[in-house]
Amino acid sequence: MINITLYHYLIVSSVLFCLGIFGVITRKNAIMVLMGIELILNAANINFVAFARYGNFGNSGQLAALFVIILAAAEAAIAMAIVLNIYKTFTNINIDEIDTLKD
Amino acid sequence: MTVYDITFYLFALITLGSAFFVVTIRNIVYSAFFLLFTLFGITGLYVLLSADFIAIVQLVVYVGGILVLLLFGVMLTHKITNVQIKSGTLQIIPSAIAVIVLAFALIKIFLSTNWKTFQLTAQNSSVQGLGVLLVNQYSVVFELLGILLLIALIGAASMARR
Amino acid sequence: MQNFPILSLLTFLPIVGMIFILSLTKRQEKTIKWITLIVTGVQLLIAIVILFFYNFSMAGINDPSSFQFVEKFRWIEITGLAWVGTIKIDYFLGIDGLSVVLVLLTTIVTFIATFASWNISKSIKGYFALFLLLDTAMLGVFVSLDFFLFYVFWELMLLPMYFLIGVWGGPRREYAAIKFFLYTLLGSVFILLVMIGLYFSATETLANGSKVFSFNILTLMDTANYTTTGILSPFNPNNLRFIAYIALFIGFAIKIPMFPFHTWLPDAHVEAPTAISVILAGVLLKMGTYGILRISYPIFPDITIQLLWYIGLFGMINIIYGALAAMAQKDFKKLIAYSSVSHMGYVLLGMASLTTASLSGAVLQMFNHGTITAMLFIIVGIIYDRAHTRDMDAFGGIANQMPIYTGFVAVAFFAAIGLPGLSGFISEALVFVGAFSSELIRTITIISTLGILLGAGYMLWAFQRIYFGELNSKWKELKDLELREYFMVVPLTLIIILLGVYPSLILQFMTTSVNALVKFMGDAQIIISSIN
Amino acid sequence: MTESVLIKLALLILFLPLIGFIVTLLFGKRIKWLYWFENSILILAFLLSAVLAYFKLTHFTDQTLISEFEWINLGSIPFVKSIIIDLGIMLDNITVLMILTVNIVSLLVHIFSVGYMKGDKRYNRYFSYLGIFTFSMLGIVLTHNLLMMYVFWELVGLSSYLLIGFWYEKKTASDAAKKAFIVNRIGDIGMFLGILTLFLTYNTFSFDKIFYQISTGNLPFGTEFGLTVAGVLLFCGAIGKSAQFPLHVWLPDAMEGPTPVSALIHAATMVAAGVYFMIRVFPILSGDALLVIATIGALSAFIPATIAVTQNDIKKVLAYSTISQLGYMIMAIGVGAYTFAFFHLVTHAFFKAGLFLGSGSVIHSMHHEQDMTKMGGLRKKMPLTYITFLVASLALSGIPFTSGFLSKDGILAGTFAFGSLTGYWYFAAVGFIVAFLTAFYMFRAIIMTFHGKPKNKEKFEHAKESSFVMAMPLVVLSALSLFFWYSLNPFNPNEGKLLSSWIKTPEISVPQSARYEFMKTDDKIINKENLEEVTYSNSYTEAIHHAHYPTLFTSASLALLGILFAFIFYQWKVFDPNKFAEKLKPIYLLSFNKWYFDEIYYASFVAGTIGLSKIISMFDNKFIDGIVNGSALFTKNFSAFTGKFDNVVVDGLVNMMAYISGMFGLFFRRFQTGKVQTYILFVVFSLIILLYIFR
Repeated sequence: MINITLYHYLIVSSVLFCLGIFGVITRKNAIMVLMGIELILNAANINFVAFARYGNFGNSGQLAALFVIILAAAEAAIAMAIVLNIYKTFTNINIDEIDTLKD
Repeated sequence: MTVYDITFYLFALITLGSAFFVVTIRNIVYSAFFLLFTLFGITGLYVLLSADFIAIVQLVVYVGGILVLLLFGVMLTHKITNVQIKSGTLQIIPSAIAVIVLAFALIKIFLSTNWKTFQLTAQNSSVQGLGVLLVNQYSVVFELLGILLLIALIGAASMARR
Repeated sequence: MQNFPILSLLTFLPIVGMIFILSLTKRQEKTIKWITLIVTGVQLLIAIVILFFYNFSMAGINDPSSFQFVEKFRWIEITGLAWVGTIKIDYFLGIDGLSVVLVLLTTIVTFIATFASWNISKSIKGYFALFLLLDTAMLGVFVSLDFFLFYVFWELMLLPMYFLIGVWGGPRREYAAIKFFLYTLLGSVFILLVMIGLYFSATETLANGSKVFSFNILTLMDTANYTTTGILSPFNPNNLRFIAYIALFIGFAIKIPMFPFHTWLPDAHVEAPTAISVILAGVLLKMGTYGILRISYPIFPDITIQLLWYIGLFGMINIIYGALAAMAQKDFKKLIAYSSVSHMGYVLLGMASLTTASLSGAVLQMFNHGTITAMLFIIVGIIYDRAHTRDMDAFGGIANQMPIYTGFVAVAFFAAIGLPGLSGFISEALVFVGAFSSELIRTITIISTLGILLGAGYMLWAFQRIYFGELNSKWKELKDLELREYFMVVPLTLIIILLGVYPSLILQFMTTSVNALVKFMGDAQIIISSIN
Repeated sequence: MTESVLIKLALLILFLPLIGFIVTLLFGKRIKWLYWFENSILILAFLLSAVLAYFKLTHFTDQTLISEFEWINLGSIPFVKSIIIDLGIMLDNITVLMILTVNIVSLLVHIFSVGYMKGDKRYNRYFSYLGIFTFSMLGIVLTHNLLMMYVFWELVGLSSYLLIGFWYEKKTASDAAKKAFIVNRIGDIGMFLGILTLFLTYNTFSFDKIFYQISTGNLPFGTEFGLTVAGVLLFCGAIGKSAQFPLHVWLPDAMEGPTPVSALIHAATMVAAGVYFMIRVFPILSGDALLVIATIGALSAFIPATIAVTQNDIKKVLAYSTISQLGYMIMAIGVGAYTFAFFHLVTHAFFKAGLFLGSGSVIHSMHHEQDMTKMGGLRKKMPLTYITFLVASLALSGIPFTSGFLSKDGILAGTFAFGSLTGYWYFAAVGFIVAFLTAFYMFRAIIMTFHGKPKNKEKFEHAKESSFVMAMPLVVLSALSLFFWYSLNPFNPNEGKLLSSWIKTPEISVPQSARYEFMKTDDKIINKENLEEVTYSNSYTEAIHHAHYPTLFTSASLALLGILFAFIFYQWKVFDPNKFAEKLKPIYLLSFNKWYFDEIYYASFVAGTIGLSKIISMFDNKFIDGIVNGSALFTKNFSAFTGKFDNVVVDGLVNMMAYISGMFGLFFRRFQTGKVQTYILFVVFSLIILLYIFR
């Protein structure tokens, strides 16, 4: 008898989500922020797949997860390009120091 | 406590534990490596959820693609000779409180919701099903995503080149 | 010919010209002027064509079938509105003996005003575009038989006039333009109120048998069309016809302008450029009296007859007051402006007696005043162009320097005085003949004859001050008339003399209509008084 | 010669001067000789009018020819009858004689002007004005209706305006022209109202139709008083045009015009128009109206005669004598001496034209000197002028063997008879006094001008007899001042064709009850031989018969007495006139200052009107415009207040809100770090709060 239910997955994903948010909020380094975002996305993906599995939705949930992964890839690529540009301009990628728009 | 259960807990622990280190360790390279573990753990969870294709994609794309990309980013933006590849943190305490409270709130919501679930049945590989869906029901989304990816790549390339 | 939409052609031809002008560039000044001239010239020709095909025996006034060149179709129709039901507004044009004269006057005056505009130098394109718009509005007022349409044209006239005075005027042009605009707008508000009141008081039966409210002036004239509850219906014992009549009358009186609403006139005239003064005095003032004859009188015959004495009284005040005020003026143009006030008094006096002779005289006086005053303003313009002053005391002896010009001035002045043989006399005489025969206003008429004397007084005094005496050496350089100015004064002089000798030329167009109006007023009054 | 030919001839005569006017006016500036065109037109008109008069008087003696056409038709008028205004002309004996008179005088004035106006810069213009003047006057003479009468009446006013103000560079001239026109207008208003009254009642302007209606008993406003009012109102026109008291003030001033113009205006045309008009409407004048007319006439005869006695300007003397003589005519109409009024009109036209032209000749040779005190002795230099002037003066004074004697005697006889019949003797008294005064002042003028020693040597030396064109009219006119043209018996005018068969008192239309007693028709005895008296009662015939010789004798002797006095005072200097004047200073001053009419009128009417106009203008500017501008100002101030309110209170609130927001902003600004991460933290907090709220 399998005791693992949907709730377990949901708890895992929500904890992962919160950790991702924590990373996004606390880190100075842009790449670290990106990593936090990846965590958030993955948390969401877990939910997708878990709901698909337990909710009898067929494969659509997995497909959504697949799309998220694709988007994450695109996002990562763009983000890295931006980070590189920022680095070229400011010689660092600490986002708390990059506040030219502030004033 | 079945094997399945144990496996789940194991993967969950790997995932959450390394994720915790990802967001707390100051050294970027280290956190990147911990991210690898996190992703790996998530892959395991996918497998447990009978999402074989997603698991493979997760491995290939995340671990093989995104993570490598991030590492390249780390390398390119921090001069190797400069050993200080560390990332500073800010507003740790309020963030921690907020996140913990949020986590509890979320968990509470999830748990208090009465999800309508079905009994798990054994499943075959989902690859075929996904393939059919991709070219039938979601073909437009698929195409669009393809175009999006292409644009993103070209854009990233052109941006990075400057 | 009766089926050809000649009135629409006449009315909207200037709009076509305006569009043409607007599509030109600013620098094509010659072309712009010529287009205006051609448009107004063609209008004059059309008006003459209308006169040729005009049937003298058809009366008009209240009978739709005897209007001529009628064009009528549905313009606005909104069905199924709550409470109101159907809103229906007709595009209804037509002329009878009252309007045909004024249409002719408008085309003549506009044509001549185009010549007077020839030396405008400031943003020519805008000027002539507005000029043509004004032309359309004026003609529209005279040919429309639907109150709503009438009102639209009436208001449309304000806009170009405001700009023409306010932009191309003299030193105090803003003041004058705003005064003119606000004054006339005030009048328009009154007219609008009454118009709406009338609309909700009378119905018209459509072809399908349903009854709808109507703006049709002819419908509004017929007592039978009024509902029992309308606020302006004679059937309603608590009707507001009296107040409405006064409001409407004030609305029109401002345009005449009637004492005490006349003070916009001297300012507007003094500041307006010559051509605009010509149009203002020549045509616009007539819109007030025309409105009274076309709308106030036949729609409210009962009230009109109650108030005839007061109309006559105000006519008298206008005559005497205007003449006295003119006598005190030093500014040549202001003098002419006040003389306009005085002369429009004759029209009011003529309308007050409700006899054929005086009504004919009143309508003829509108025409004659239009031509005579137009000429007077052209005269002022000519001397102002040369001397750049209008102070009469600064002149003197101009007769020697500009003899031909002075000859034309003499014709215009004596026509304004009412010298027999010139057109002004006939209309004044007819007005007096008719007004004197009305016992009600006989005393008023007798006092009004003083106007003849005062008119001679201020006109001759002005004539003496400007043209007689030793020539001031300042004016040694003044040149006599040039070709363009001949084009303005010669036609007007010919009209003035011709109508002075043979007034039937114009009178024949209106006699049938005027008689019909007199008869209608008498009949309608009996009908309405039988209701109450 | 048929009737229609006569009518056409009359129309031709009427329009010839108009053609002359138009052509000369339009082309006069370019073509210098055009005044000869105007003159030849007048010669033609004169010849034609002579032909017309001949045929009318011989072939159609008792007929009245009327030709009319429809001018204005106001269609079929509801409630009342139709209004159709006809224009037309009427030819009767009076008309053709008047046309002849007008044309003769006008022609002679034209010819005289050729010499007199030589060298004027507006030479041709002057002749064109004479043309329109003649045209207007002929129109008055020919018309058969009141409206046309009024039309030409006004045109005469216009042409007099043009001619009096011909030398408009002079302020006095243009003033005089204006004054003439406006004073005339005052009378015209009355006339116009009279015409309106008649039109209102009879719905026509034609004389014959109105007369017929009145004779059938249809009166204005239904009363005899209405008829009297209409008659007096019509007479107002004549008061203005014929310069009767109290509107006579324009005439002396009108002397500012060129002297030939004075001759034309004050002899045969303009001032004659008033008398002519009264002659025309004589049949409708009721007894009361006639009394008013006679009174005005008497006053107008007397007052100017007293003024003329003291004037030094030769033209002024003639001007006042003109008013005085016109007063005679009007008085004659008032007392019913219809035929003599017309007779005097004709004779006066000739001798007064002669006098004016004679004075013109003098003035011309004296280089435009008009003051008689600077003349004297001109008899030797200008014998022809002297003789003609003398003849005309004798005629004016009413000395036997002149035309003036015949006509004036008739008028005096009329007043005498009137006095004997009605008891109003003072008309006769005035007549005789004025006859004496006339003779006195005329000979005073002659003596001062032509007799004695020259006062101004230099001018005297340059004076010389006028040229032929100027002398010829003088001769003709003085010839026409002699008796034989009118009656072969120098003591009885009634023996001439003129009074015995051509001019007859018309039938009176006025109801019997409204007439003078003696005008009532009693058909018992009608003296068929003397057709003149056919319309009046027998008593009148007797009275005038009795009056004839006494008045004849009295008037002649009074005139001679006047001449004697003039010689005593001025020629022989038995008494010094200046001393005499000193003694009677108040009367002298009153007379010398023309009874202060101008001053009184100026102080009352002119200043009053101008003052009123100033007040009205002020009222207009300050009060009415004040209300308008005031309301505008009020609106403006109100809107300014509203604006202030808006600024201070409403905007203040808004600003306060803004300030508060600003404070908040300052406070919350701290949270705006610009860092995405902080924001996300906030989002998380908010999310938590939301979750808490919607739990």
